[in-house]
Amino acid sequence: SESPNTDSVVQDTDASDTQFFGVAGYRVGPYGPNGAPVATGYLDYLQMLNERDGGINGVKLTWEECETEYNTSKGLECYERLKTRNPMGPTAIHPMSTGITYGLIDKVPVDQIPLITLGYGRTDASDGRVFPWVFPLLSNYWSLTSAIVRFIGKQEGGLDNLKGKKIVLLYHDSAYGKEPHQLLKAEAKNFSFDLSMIPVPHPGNEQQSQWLRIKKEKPDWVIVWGWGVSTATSIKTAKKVGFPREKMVGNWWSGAEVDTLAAGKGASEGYYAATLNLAGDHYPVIEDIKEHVYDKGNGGDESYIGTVLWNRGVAMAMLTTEAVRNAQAKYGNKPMSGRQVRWGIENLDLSQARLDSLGFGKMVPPIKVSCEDHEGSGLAGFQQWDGGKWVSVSDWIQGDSDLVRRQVEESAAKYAKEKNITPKCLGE
Amino acid sequence: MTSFRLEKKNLLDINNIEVIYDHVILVLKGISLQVAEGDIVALLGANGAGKTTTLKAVSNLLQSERGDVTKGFIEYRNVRIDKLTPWALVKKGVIQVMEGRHCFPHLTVEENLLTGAYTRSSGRKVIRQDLEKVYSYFPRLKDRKGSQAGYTSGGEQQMTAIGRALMANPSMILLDEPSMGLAPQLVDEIFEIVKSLNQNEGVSFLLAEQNTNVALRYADYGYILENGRIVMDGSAAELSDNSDVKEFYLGLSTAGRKSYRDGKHYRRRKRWLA
Amino acid sequence: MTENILNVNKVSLSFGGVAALKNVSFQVEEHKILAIIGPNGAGKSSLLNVVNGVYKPQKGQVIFKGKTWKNVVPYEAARSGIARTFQNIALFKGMSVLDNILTGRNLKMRAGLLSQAIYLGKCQREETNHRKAVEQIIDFLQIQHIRKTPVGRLPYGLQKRVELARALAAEPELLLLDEPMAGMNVEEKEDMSRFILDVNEEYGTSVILIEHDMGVVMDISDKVVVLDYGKKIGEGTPEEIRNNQEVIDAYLGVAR
Amino acid sequence: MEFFLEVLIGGLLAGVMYSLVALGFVLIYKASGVFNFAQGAMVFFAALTFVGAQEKLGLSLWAALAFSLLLMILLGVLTEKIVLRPLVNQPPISLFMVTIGLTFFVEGLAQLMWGTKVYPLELGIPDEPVATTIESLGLSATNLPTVLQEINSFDLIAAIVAGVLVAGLAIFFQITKIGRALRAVADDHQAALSIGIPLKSIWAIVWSVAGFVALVAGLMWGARNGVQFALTFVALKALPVLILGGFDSVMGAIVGGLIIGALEKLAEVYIGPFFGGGIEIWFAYVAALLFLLIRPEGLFGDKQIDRV
Amino acid sequence: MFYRESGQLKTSYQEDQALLSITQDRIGLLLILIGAFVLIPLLASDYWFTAILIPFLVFSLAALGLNLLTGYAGQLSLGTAAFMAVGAFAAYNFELRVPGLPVLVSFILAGITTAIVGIAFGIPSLRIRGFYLAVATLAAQFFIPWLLVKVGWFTNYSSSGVITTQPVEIFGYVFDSPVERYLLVLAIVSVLALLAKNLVRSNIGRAWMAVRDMDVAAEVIGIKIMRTKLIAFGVSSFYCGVAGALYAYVYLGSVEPDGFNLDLSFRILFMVIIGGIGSIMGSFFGAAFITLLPIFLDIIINDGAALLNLKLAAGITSVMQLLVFGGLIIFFLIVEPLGLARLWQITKEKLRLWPFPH
Ligand SMILES: Nc1ncnc2c1ncn2[C@@H]1O[C@H](COP(=O)(O)OP(=O)(O)OP(=O)(O)O)[C@@H](O)[C@H]1O
Ligand SMILES: Nc1ncnc2c1ncn2[C@@H]1O[C@H](COP(=O)(O)OP(=O)(O)OP(=O)(O)O)[C@@H](O)[C@H]1O
Ligand SMILES: [Mg+2]
Ligand SMILES: [Mg+2]
Repeated sequence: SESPNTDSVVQDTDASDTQFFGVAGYRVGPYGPNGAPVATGYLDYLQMLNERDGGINGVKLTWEECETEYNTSKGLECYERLKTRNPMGPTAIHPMSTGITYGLIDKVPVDQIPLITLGYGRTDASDGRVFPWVFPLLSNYWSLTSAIVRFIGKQEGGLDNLKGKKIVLLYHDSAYGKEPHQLLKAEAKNFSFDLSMIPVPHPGNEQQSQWLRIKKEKPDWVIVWGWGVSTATSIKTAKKVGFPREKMVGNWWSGAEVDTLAAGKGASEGYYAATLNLAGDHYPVIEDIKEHVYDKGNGGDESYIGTVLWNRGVAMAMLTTEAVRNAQAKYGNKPMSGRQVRWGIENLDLSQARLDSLGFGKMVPPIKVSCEDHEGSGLAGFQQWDGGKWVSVSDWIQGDSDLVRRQVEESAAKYAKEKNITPKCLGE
Repeated sequence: MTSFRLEKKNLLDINNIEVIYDHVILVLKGISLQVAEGDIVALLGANGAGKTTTLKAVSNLLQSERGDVTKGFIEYRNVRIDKLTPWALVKKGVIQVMEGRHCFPHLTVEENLLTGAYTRSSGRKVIRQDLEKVYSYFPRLKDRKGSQAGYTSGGEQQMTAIGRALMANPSMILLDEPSMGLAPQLVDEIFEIVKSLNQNEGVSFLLAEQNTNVALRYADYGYILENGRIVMDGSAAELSDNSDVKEFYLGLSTAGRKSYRDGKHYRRRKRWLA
Repeated sequence: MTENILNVNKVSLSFGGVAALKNVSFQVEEHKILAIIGPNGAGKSSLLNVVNGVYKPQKGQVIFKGKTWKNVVPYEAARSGIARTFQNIALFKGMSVLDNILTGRNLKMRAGLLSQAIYLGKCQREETNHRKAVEQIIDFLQIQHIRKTPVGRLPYGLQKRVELARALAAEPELLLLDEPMAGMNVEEKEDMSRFILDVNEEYGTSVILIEHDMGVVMDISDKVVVLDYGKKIGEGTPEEIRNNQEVIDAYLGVAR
Repeated sequence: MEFFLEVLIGGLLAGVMYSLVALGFVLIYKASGVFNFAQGAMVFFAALTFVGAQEKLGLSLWAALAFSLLLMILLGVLTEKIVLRPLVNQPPISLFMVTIGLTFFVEGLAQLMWGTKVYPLELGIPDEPVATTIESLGLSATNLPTVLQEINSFDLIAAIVAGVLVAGLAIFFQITKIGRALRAVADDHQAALSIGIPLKSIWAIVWSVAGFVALVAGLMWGARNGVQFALTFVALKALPVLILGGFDSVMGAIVGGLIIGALEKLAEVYIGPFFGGGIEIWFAYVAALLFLLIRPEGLFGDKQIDRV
Repeated sequence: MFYRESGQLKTSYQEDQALLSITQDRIGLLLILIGAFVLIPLLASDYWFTAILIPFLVFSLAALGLNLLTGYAGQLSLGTAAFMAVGAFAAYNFELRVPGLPVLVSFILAGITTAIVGIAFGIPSLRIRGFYLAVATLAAQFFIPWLLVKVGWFTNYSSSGVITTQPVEIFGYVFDSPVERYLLVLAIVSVLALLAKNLVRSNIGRAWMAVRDMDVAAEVIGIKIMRTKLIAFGVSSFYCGVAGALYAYVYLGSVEPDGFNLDLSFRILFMVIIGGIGSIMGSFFGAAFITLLPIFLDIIINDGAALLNLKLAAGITSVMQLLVFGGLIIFFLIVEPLGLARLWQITKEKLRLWPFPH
């Protein structure tokens, strides 16, 4: 059951010598079930750092959460509000929505606030020379797409076996759903598989005709590119028309407990999904969070712990705080400005050893960010639903990074031209 | 000039009420009137004098027009009724026939009539009989009983509205302009019906009527309203004899009835109130 | 001999099974007042609706100013000079009295959309001129004091008067009045009669009047047409009608 | 051909699910002439209460059912008392607006009471082809045509529930005098008051019944997609059904649902590919709109009367 | 006592027909304009401009557009957001395809494009009425964004479907800072509001209201129903289109078709109804209520909790916001079903009588 959480309350330390985090999340509305665990995990980790370590190198962490309802204009208001909340402003912002990301891209360079978009947002922002302030950390949609193809190849016993296979992309009919199209078409050409793309109209709570079509086409694999209720409906309807769940792969926004549980008992077993981070609560860092936060009665909803999305929130927080720590190493142990944190992110290098010492183990892949590469890893994990939890079923998979990179640079160059930006590394 | 009819019991007693619409428009400025058991009382007055408002204050339909009784009280059989809901009033036997017909356009004429019996618990048979009675009052309705009321003629709608109220088997009817839009023959018939209900079934009436002529012919007592105040009252006979009433409400000058052609353009009218 | 402004020629109209009009013919002479009387549901309002194109008769023609109506719609009727009032008041409830009457002049307004949006110059002059015309009508009908009141708040009788004003604002050649005096007392009926007569006398407007008050009908009309069950059962001067036995039976009851 | 039939039947059955939601709209419209925007929120509220009561209060299925029904009735009664009563005789648009306020309120209340998580909803209805269900009962389904064998048991039961509901409501309105009174109220609040129709209790009853219908719809839809905020969106599926069938017709809700469901699925499968798919989102609306051009009051709706 | 029109005699009809015939109203408006154009730019912070004032003005304009259609011409529409999308994407394409086109011209062209689309979608209104029409307009709401997503040309083949707007530039001057942008929107909205006010007080406005109140009667007195309704759709869509362009260019900077969803349409409809249906000023009231209230609620609930040292469970604040917001809508409608504008009018009427109660 829910215990009180201090999430929404501004910490009452003197604002000027703290590191302030603005959290634009969403806990209500159609996507609330997806947003709540992420925001909770994010805040739990920050709180844990304060309790366990007294912040980062002695600098206390403060934060404020602002509800966006996954709505772009609300998100912008949140951003503007969070900006005013601390002399230094929020030192990095996770907008948690692609729409809001796009709205902020032109603003953050002016405000000097780094924008971190973990596995969503604008894919070509992976080119840090054009988008110095934007960080699609870990991986982006195109890397994801390519990794999914590789994962399917692996299941089929090798990429060569993809030849002649039939793959359906079942996508949420929106800008988000269109992201993988280009890359998937390229991959289809590379591996000569048969690709068809079937849109699911928003909100996706009725997919009978899509699945009858799939049933008729008898594909070997279905890639599910859903969001919110549409994922659960896909799984449920697949079951209804008798399509095997073991032949479905969701992307990382279509593979959380909220999706598989909502589909009902016995519907989701065998369903695969990509992920940015692994599920499970057996990581030392989670032990710390339990000890320093939940045991003191300060955490969020306990049932979130160890779920895919909560872990993602924790990972997001860790990447952000590590960037701050990284910046402090350069600029000194005091609150960092947005510009300094940006440098910290751009030079972030978390090896497996470092991850282990942070208590994350294999929860997230190692990451090394650079000016050219704001992604830093491009890896995707894959999990399968066993009826009660998500189980990791493969190592981190790297997509065709050359192909992805080519397309990223092409697209970023086009943007740079449109916007009259001369691509260059910002440095400090 | 209060009532001299002490011998009769007051059925309805309106005591010094004030009505305000929309919080700002003061319409009734202190009205008191009584309807004795078994009486027909006429409420006369020019357009906008406040007749309809008075009736609605009694039937409690004001609330739904954002009107409020801010002062005074209303009693029916010596019980306060100003806080009752309209349907509680109907159950008590007080029903209003609204001005401007207000039939239910999508219901057929017969369905309209039947809704009138909503509050009654009598069996189908009794209701059927009453329905037939209404049809016998208004044969025209029987011809049209299957058509949607919205498509019937103005007079037919008026008959439907009156018939609908009769179906509730009331003991007191608030009749707002019953003669409006009815052919002369029918006006007489309606008032005959009023009279017969009054005499045979003891139904009391408070009626707002512009056709002063007929109204005073059938009423026992009358009040004249002007600008939200009562300016004169008296028995019907008294009023008919009053020279002002004669001139302004009955259209009779000393020289007898005058032609509508002879109306003067900018003539001064007598008003009781400045 | 005066011209006929309106010729209604063997018009029949029925709704499903109900025959509202059966082979009705009559004429309205120019500058005259014609009254239509008849029991409730006789087809009087339907007849007006046929005249100004709201209903299309199944048979017969309507000839207005020498031209035969073909598939006429109310808009065209209005344009060629017919204005009317309605039995169940059809004012624009959300608008003030003044605006209601001004809509009556819609046909005479010329300013384009853009000019209206900018309002200065032509449009403003036009608005002012029409306002003057409307004010005359307001004066004439003595409704100055309610000029700016929303019509929904007016008592019934005054609403009828405003409706007349709106019809007059169009400066019609033929005015159709459907029970304009219902719900008025004698005094108000006198006023209304006066207005109708004045319009008729001063502007030469022809009038068709539906009215149940025989006093009014007999006093102010030049000719009376009597309908019963959709059929014309009598026509003539008020005097003739008063003494027509069939009319007495069907409508008047005891001769009064 | 078989595929066509499968799509058609699938569409018809999906349509029934739309009808379930549309029915709630119809009820309120019939009783007040108002388009109840909050119907979707009520579906959500009902379903969430049902699962919430099981999860958080530990009630059994039947107890949870009774509990949520009770709560829906309470909601209906309170809505009448607090929201509708002061707004008698107001223009439909104001009433429409107030149902929007109600939407926010009910959505907020539901989430305040039960949190914002996604819950699965189990009714114990088998979600499998009819043939399988029949066989699991120890019977043989072999002499059924294949198309029928393939029909989903859950959908079939949903259809039966909808059918029973429609029949029940139709009879209720037919034999009780409430039906006539409802139409009267929708036509003219004030006149209805004047002849003693008790708006208070009528509205309370109708809103409670609408709450019950919302509960049924919520259970069915919740069992399909899980109980989550997105349940409020099912209203969008019901709207084309509503205008096609006619706002004020119980029959219209079911017939409209069948037509819309079938059309929508057939269009998506057979026409969709030419447009790159996804036409379902607007197809139902456009189809309903085109139909309205011919019959502006929908299939069974009451015609608007304008007479001068 | 202070709000009195007595003693203010008008000597010509022109004066009586003036926009604000009461001196106090004129002074009031002047003060508001001075405040908006001079004081606010001096006082407000960037947060106020970007997060509150600009969206408020943009939504006011959209609400105004919808109010012309729904409030004045009586045609209930749920497709406002779709029309805004047309405006946004039209402006984007005009700017993209006609290099050097002043952005104001693009806005106007976007408005005109939207007007044409609006007229096309208005055609069914000739047959369909009331809530049937409202639901039917959803066809536009779903069809237009679908089309924008489907046809790559509209988004210049952006892989995500998101467009980023070009700089807001007029004759070489770039409106960059929040204050500049605010002033630009304010100017556009003021001018368009004035034009709208003029429209509704002249012939076309009366024709709209006539059609709204009783279309049969309107036709009988010589108003062309079809023309009137279609003009209403056209003008209303023009406003929504310009609002959409401003939404994209001045407020968000980048938009995607899905951003113009049903939610947005409803939000604008709420503004119209809460503010006051059939009132120009009401559109502003409504926009203020619907955009500002949630923000204030959020801040109040958050800070209030902090002040009282309450520990609110996560997500509770958001839920409370919904509850209070819905509750307030209900409350205001019960107090005054005709919206805030009417409430304001009644207050004025009371002031006029003050200190007497009636
Ligand atoms: N809903 C309302 N809101 C505001 N004012 C109203 C309302 N209804 C009536 N009034 C005002 O109240 C006054 C009295 O109206 P009422 O309808 O009672 O008069 P009446 O005597 O019945 O007139 P009539 O003979 O024309 O029917 C009128 O001046 C009218 O303008
Ligand atoms: N649109 C319509 N649809 C069906 N029936 C109609 C329609 N219009 C009129 N009628 C019927 O035609 C007959 C004549 O109606 P009409 O309104 O012309 O009567 P009227 O002479 O004006 O009567 P009243 O004096 O009562 O107003 C009535 O029986 C009416 O029900
Ligand atoms: Mg009256
Ligand atoms: Mg008539």
